Amino acid sequence: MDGLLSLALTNLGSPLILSFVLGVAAALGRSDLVFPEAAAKALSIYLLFAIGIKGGVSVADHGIDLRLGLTVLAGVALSAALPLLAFQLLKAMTRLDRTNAAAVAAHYGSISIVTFVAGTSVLQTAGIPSDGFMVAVAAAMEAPAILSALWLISRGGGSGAQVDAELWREILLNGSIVLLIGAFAIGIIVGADGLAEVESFFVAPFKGALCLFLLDMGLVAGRGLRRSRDVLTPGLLAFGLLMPVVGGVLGAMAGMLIGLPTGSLFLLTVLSASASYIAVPAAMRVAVPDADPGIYLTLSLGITFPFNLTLGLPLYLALARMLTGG
Amino acid sequence: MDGLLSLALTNLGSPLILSFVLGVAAALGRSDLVFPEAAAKALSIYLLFAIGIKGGVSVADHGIDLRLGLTVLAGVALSAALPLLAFQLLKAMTRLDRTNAAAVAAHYGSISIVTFVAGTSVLQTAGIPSDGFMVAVAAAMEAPAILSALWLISRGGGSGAQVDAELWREILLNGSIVLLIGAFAIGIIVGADGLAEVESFFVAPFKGALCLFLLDMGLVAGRGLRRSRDVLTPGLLAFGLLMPVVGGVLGAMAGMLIGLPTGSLFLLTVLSASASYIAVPAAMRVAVPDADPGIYLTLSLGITFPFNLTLGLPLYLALARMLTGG
Amino acid sequence: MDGLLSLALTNLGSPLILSFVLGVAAALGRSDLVFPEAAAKALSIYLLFAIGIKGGVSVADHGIDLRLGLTVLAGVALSAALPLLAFQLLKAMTRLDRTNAAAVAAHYGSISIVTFVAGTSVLQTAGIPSDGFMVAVAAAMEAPAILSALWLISRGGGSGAQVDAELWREILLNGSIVLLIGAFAIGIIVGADGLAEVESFFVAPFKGALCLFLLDMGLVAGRGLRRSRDVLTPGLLAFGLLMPVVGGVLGAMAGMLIGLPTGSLFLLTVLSASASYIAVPAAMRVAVPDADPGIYLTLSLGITFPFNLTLGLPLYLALARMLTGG
Amino acid sequence: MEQHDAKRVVITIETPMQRRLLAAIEEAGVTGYSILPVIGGSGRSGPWSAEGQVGRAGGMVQVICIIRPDRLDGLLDGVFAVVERHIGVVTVTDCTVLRAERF
Amino acid sequence: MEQHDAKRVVITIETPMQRRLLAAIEEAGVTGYSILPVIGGSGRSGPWSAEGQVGRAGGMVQVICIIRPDRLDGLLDGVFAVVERHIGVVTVTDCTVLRAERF
Amino acid sequence: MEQHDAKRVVITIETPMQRRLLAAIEEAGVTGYSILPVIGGSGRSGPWSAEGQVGRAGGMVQVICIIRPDRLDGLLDGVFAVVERHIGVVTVTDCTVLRAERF
Ligand SMILES: Nc1ncnc2c1ncn2[C@@H]1O[C@H](COP(=O)(O)O)[C@@H](O)[C@H]1O
Ligand SMILES: Nc1ncnc2c1ncn2[C@@H]1O[C@H](COP(=O)(O)O)[C@@H](O)[C@H]1O
Ligand SMILES: Nc1ncnc2c1ncn2[C@@H]1O[C@H](COP(=O)(O)O)[C@@H](O)[C@H]1O
Ligand code: NA
Ligand code: NA
Ligand code: NA
Repeated sequence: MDGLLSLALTNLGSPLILSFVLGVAAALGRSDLVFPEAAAKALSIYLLFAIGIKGGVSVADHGIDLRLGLTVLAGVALSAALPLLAFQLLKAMTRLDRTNAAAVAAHYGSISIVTFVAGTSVLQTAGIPSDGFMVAVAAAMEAPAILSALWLISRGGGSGAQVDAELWREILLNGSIVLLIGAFAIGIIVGADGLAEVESFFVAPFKGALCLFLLDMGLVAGRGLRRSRDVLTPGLLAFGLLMPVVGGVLGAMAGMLIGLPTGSLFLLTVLSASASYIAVPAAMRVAVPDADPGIYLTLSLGITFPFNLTLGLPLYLALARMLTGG
Repeated sequence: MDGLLSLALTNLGSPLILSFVLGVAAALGRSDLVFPEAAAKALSIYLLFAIGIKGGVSVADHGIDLRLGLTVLAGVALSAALPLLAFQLLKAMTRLDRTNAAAVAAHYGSISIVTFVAGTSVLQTAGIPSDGFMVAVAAAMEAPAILSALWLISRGGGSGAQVDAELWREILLNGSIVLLIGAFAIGIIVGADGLAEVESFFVAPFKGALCLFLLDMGLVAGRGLRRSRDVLTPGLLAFGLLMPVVGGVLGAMAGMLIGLPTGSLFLLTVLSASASYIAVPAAMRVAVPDADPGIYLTLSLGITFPFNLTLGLPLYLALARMLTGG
Repeated sequence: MDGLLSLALTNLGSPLILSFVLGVAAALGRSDLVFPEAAAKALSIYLLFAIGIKGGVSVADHGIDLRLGLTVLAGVALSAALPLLAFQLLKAMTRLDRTNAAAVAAHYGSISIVTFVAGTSVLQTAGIPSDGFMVAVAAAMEAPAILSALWLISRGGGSGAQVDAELWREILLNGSIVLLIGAFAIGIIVGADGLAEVESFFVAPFKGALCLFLLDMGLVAGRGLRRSRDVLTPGLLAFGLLMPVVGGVLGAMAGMLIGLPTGSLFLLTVLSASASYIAVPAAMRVAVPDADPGIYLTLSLGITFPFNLTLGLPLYLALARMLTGG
Repeated sequence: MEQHDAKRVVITIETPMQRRLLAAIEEAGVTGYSILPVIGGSGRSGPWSAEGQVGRAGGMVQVICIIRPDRLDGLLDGVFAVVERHIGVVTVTDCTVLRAERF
Repeated sequence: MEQHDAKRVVITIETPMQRRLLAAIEEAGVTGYSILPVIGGSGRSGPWSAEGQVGRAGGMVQVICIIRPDRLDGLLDGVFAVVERHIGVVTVTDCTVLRAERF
Repeated sequence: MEQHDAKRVVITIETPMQRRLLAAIEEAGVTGYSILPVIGGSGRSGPWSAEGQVGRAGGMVQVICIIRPDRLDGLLDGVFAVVERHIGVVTVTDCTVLRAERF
C-alpha cells in the first residue's frame, strides 16, 4: 500500500500530469489560455504516428507469436462486453434513459488513446517493457463497443439508431485508427534501422510533446467541466469513477488468462479502463442524435480521463504488478 | 566601446536576429510569406512553457532567497512607475492627446516576453548564468503598468476608461501569465530530474524554434510598419527609440540597488526596456477603445521591439557588465 | 540493373516513402484523416528554412566557385526550355488546347521543392555529398518556366494571359523563394558555428518532420486523384510519367556538361524531373484563369510527384551514378 | 450591372453530418455551395467553442448555397431530411446575383 | 416546406470584446448564435489581417443571431450598448427559417 | 434603435485573386470590408476542400462589403471587372445597419 502511494505521488509529480493539471486549473479559472485547434490536431497526429511506429518496430524486433492474436481477440471481446456492463451500472446508478445510457456505455467499451500513451510513458519511467503489438490491440478496441451500444438501443425499440454502410466506413477508417495501424505497419516494415533515421523526431522529444498535448487536454477537460456542472448528478459522477476501475479489473483478468507479462497486462488494463472521447462521440452524433453529448463527453473527458490519468494509472500499475508478481 | 561593437555584431550575426531581419525584409518587400496564425500561437505556447519550466527548475536547484522577493517588488515598481515617465516624455516629445499618450505609456511599463526570451538566449551564448526566478519577475511586470495608465486617463477626466472586475480577471489570468507561472511552478516541483525527461523537447530545440518565431515576429513587425508609415511622426519615432533605453537604465539601476549579479541584472534591464504588444493592447481595446491601436502597436512592435532585439540587447549587456564588473 | 532494383526497394522501404504511401492509401480509402492546413504550412516553412540554412552553411564551408554560377545558369535555361518541350509532347500525346497545354507545360519547367528535399534525404542515406548551392539553383528554377508558358500562350493569340508587374512581384517574391533564399543567406552568414546552435531543431529532427509532411502530401495527392479520375485520359497519364524522365535526362546531361559531381548532378536531375504544384498553379490562376486546374494539378501532384518520389528518385540516382561513375 | 433574383440558403450543421448534408444537397440537383468554418456558438444544447473540442464531434460548419428561386423547395426538402433529427439551423434570404447563368 | 419570418443579425466585432458581446446577447434573452472567424478586413481604422497579428487584440469575429422579429429591438439595444464605443458593424437582414419553434 | 437601409455584397473568390479584388473595391471608393475564410465548396469546377490543398492556389475567401445603396453600382462594376474571367460568386442582399454615418 505504501508502494501504491509513492507510485501515485511519482505519477502526480511528473511533468506530464502537472501539465494536465495546469490546463484544468487555467480553464477552471477562466483564463483565456487556448491551444489552437490546428496545433492540437497536429500534435495528436505526431503522437499517434510515433506510438504506432515504435510499436511496429518492436514487433519487427521480437517477432509475432500467438499472444498477439489472443490479446487482440481479448481486446475486441472486452470492447464489445464492457458497454453491456456499463449499461447495467448506469441503469442501477443513474436515471438516464435507455438512449443516453447506451450512448454513454459505448464510450466505456471503446478506448482513449491518450490515456494509453500516458500509460506507455509510465511504463517507460518505471523501466518495464511491454509488447509492441499493444498498439494494434488499442486500434482493435475502438469500434466494437459502438456495435454493442447500437444493439442496446435497437433492442429497446423506439426511433432507433440510424446506421448505414457509410457510417461503418467512417468508424472503421477514422483518422486515428488509420494513422495508428498505418504507422504500426510502417514500423514493422522499416524495423529498428528505419526508426533510427527518424528517432530524434519521433522518440526523443515524445514526452515533451505529450506534455503540451496534456496541457491542452486539461484545458479541454476543464472547460467541459465548467460548462456542464449542471449535468453531473452524484450518480453520474460515481459511475465515471467506478466504471474505469471495473473495466480495468476485467481487462487485467483477461490479461491474466492470456498470460500477459506485467507491461502488456498493464496496458490492457488501461485500455479497458479508459473511455473514448473522439471516435465514439462522432459516431453517436450521427447515429444517435437524440443522446445528449453534454452527458457522455462530460463523463468520459471531464471525469474518467482525469481520474485515469492521475490516480488510475498508478492503481492499474500496482494491480498489474500484484497479479504478475512483476 | 570596441567590445560593445563586437558584441553588437555578434548579436546581429546570430541566426535568431537574422531570422527576424528576414521576416522584416520579406514583409517590406510584400512577399506573400505568411506564418499560419495557429502555428505562431503554438510556438509561443512552446516558448513560454519552455522558459517557465527551465526557470522553475533553476529555482528548485538554487533555492529561494531574499533576492527573489526584492526583485519581484522592484519589477512591480518599475512596471507601475515607467508609464508615468513615458507619459511625460510623450507629452514633451509628441502631440498625442492624453488618452493615446496614456495608452502608449502602458505598453512601456509592461514587458515583451519574446525580448526577454531573446535576452536569455544572448546570456546563454555569452555563457553568463542568471536567476531562474527572473521568469516570475517577467510575469509580475505584465499588469501593473495597465493600472498606472488607467489612473493617468481617469485623472484627466473625460469619458474615462471602462474597467470592471471582468477585465481585471482577464488581465491577471491572461494566457501568457498563466502559462509562464504555471510552467514555472511545474519546474519547481519536478526539478532537474523531471526536466531531464523532457529536455530533448523543451531545451535542445529551443533556439531553433525561437528562430522560426522571430521570423514570424519579423513578418508581423514589417507588415505593421508598412501599414502605419503615416502614423509615425519624428517625435513618436524618437520616443520609440529613446524610451527603451531610459527604461533599461532605470531597470539596471534598480538591479544595482538589489545587488543582482550580471545575468539577472541584464534581464531586469531587458524587461524594463521592452514594451508589451500582446497583453496590453488587448486590455486597451477593451478599456480605452478611443486610443488608436495604430499608434501603440506601431511603436511597441514596429520600433521598440526591433530596436531592442538588434541594438538594445548588446547595449544592455554591456551596461550590465559595466555596472557589475561581470 | 540489379543495383537499380535494390536501390528502388531501399527507397520504397524508407519511412519517408511509406508515410507518403500511407497518406495516399488513407485518402483513396476515404478515411477522414486530415492534416490541419496550418500544420502543413508550418511544416513546409520548417523544411524550407532547414534546407536553406544547411545549404548556405555548406557554401560558407566550401566557398563559392564558378560551378555555382554555371549551375544556376543551367537551371534557369532548363526551367525556360523544358516547357517548350513539354508543350510539344502534350500536343503530340494529348488533345489539350493551347492554353491548357501551355499551363501544364509551365509546371514541368518549374520545380517541386518537396521532391528536391526528398532527393537530399536519399543522398544523405546513401552517404553521397552534394553542393550546398543546389538550394539556390532550386530557387532559380521556380519562375522562368512561367515566362515560357505565357509566351507560348500569347504566341497563340486569343484573349491571352493577363500579366502585370504585380503578378511578377508575386511570382518572384513568393513565400517559398523568399524563405529558401533567405535561409540560404542566413546559412552563409552564420556558418557552421551558427548552425551548431540550432542543429537540434533544424538538422536532427528533419527526416522525421519530413515523414509527417509526406504523409500529408500523400493525403493531398490521393484526394486529388480521387476527385479527378475523369480528367485523366491515357495520353495525359502517359505524359505525366514520361515527362519527368525526359526532363530528368536533360537535367542530367546539363549536369554532365558542367561537370557536376554525383550528388549535385543527381539533384539537378531531380529538379528538372519534378513539376511545380504550389507557385505555378497560383500564378496560372491569376494569369491564365481559363486553364483548368483540375488538369495541371492532377498531373503534377497526382501523377508526377508520386512517380518521382517512389520510382523516379532511385532511377535518377542510378543515372547520376552511371554518368559520373560515382 | 444586371442582377437576377436568387435565394441564399445558409445551413449551420454539426461537422459529423457535413458529408451527409452535401450528399443531400447534390441529390437535390444543387451543385454550388461554399463551406465556412464556425468557431463557436450557442443554442438549445448550450454554448460550445472550437477550442473546447478534442474530436470533430462537436464542431459545426456553415454551408451556403446560392440557388435559383425555383430550386428552393427541392433543396429544402432534401436538407430537412438530414437536419430533421440533428441540431442545425436553416435560413433562407432573398438576394440578387450577377451572372445568373451560373446557378 | 413551411417557412417562418425571422431576422438575421450579424455583428462584426473585435475579439477582445467577444465575451462582453455574448453576455449582452444572452442578457437580451437571445440564446442562439454562431461565431465565425474573420481573417481580415478594412474600415475607418485601416486594413488589418489575422496574419499581421501577434496577440488577439486585433482580430475580429462575426457573431450571427437568427431571431424572431419581435426580439429584434431588445437585441439591438443590448448589442449597441457594447458596440457603441468600439469598432464593429451591425447588420440586420430579413430571412425565413424552417422550424420556427426553435427561435 | 434607428436603422438605415444598406446593401450587403458578398463576393466568394479564389485566394490568388484576393489582393486584386480588394484593390478594385478600394478603387470603387469602398473602404469597408471583412474577409471570411472558406474551407471548402463546390461549383462548376467541381468540389474542393482546404485540406486537399498544398498551395494557396485552390483556396477561396469570402469578402463582405456593407455599403450605402447608392454605391452599389460603382462597386459591382469594379468587382465584375476582376471576377469576370475568374471563378467567383457575387450576391447582393438588402439589409439595415445601425450607425449609418459609418458607411
Ligand atoms: N438562433 C441561432 N442563431 C444562430 N446560430 C444558432 C442559433 N441557434 C443555434 N445556432 C447554432 O447551432 C448550434 C446548435 O444549436 P442547438 O441545436 O439549438 O443547440 C449552436 O451552437 C449555434 O452554433
Ligand atoms: N462597410 C463594412 N463592410 C464590412 N465590414 C466592415 C465594414 N466596415 C468595417 N468593417 C469591419 O470592421 C472592422 C473595423 O471597422 P472600422 O471600425 O471602420 O475600422 C474592419 O476592419 C472590417 O473588418
Ligand atoms: N451556387 C453557389 N453557392 C455558393 N457557393 C458557390 C456557388 N457556386 C460556386 N460557389 C463557390 O465558388 C467556387 C467556385 O465555383 P465555380 O466557379 O462554379 O467552380 C465553389 O467551389 C464554391 O466555393
Ligand atoms: Na474502455
Ligand atoms: Na517595459
Ligand atoms: Na522541372
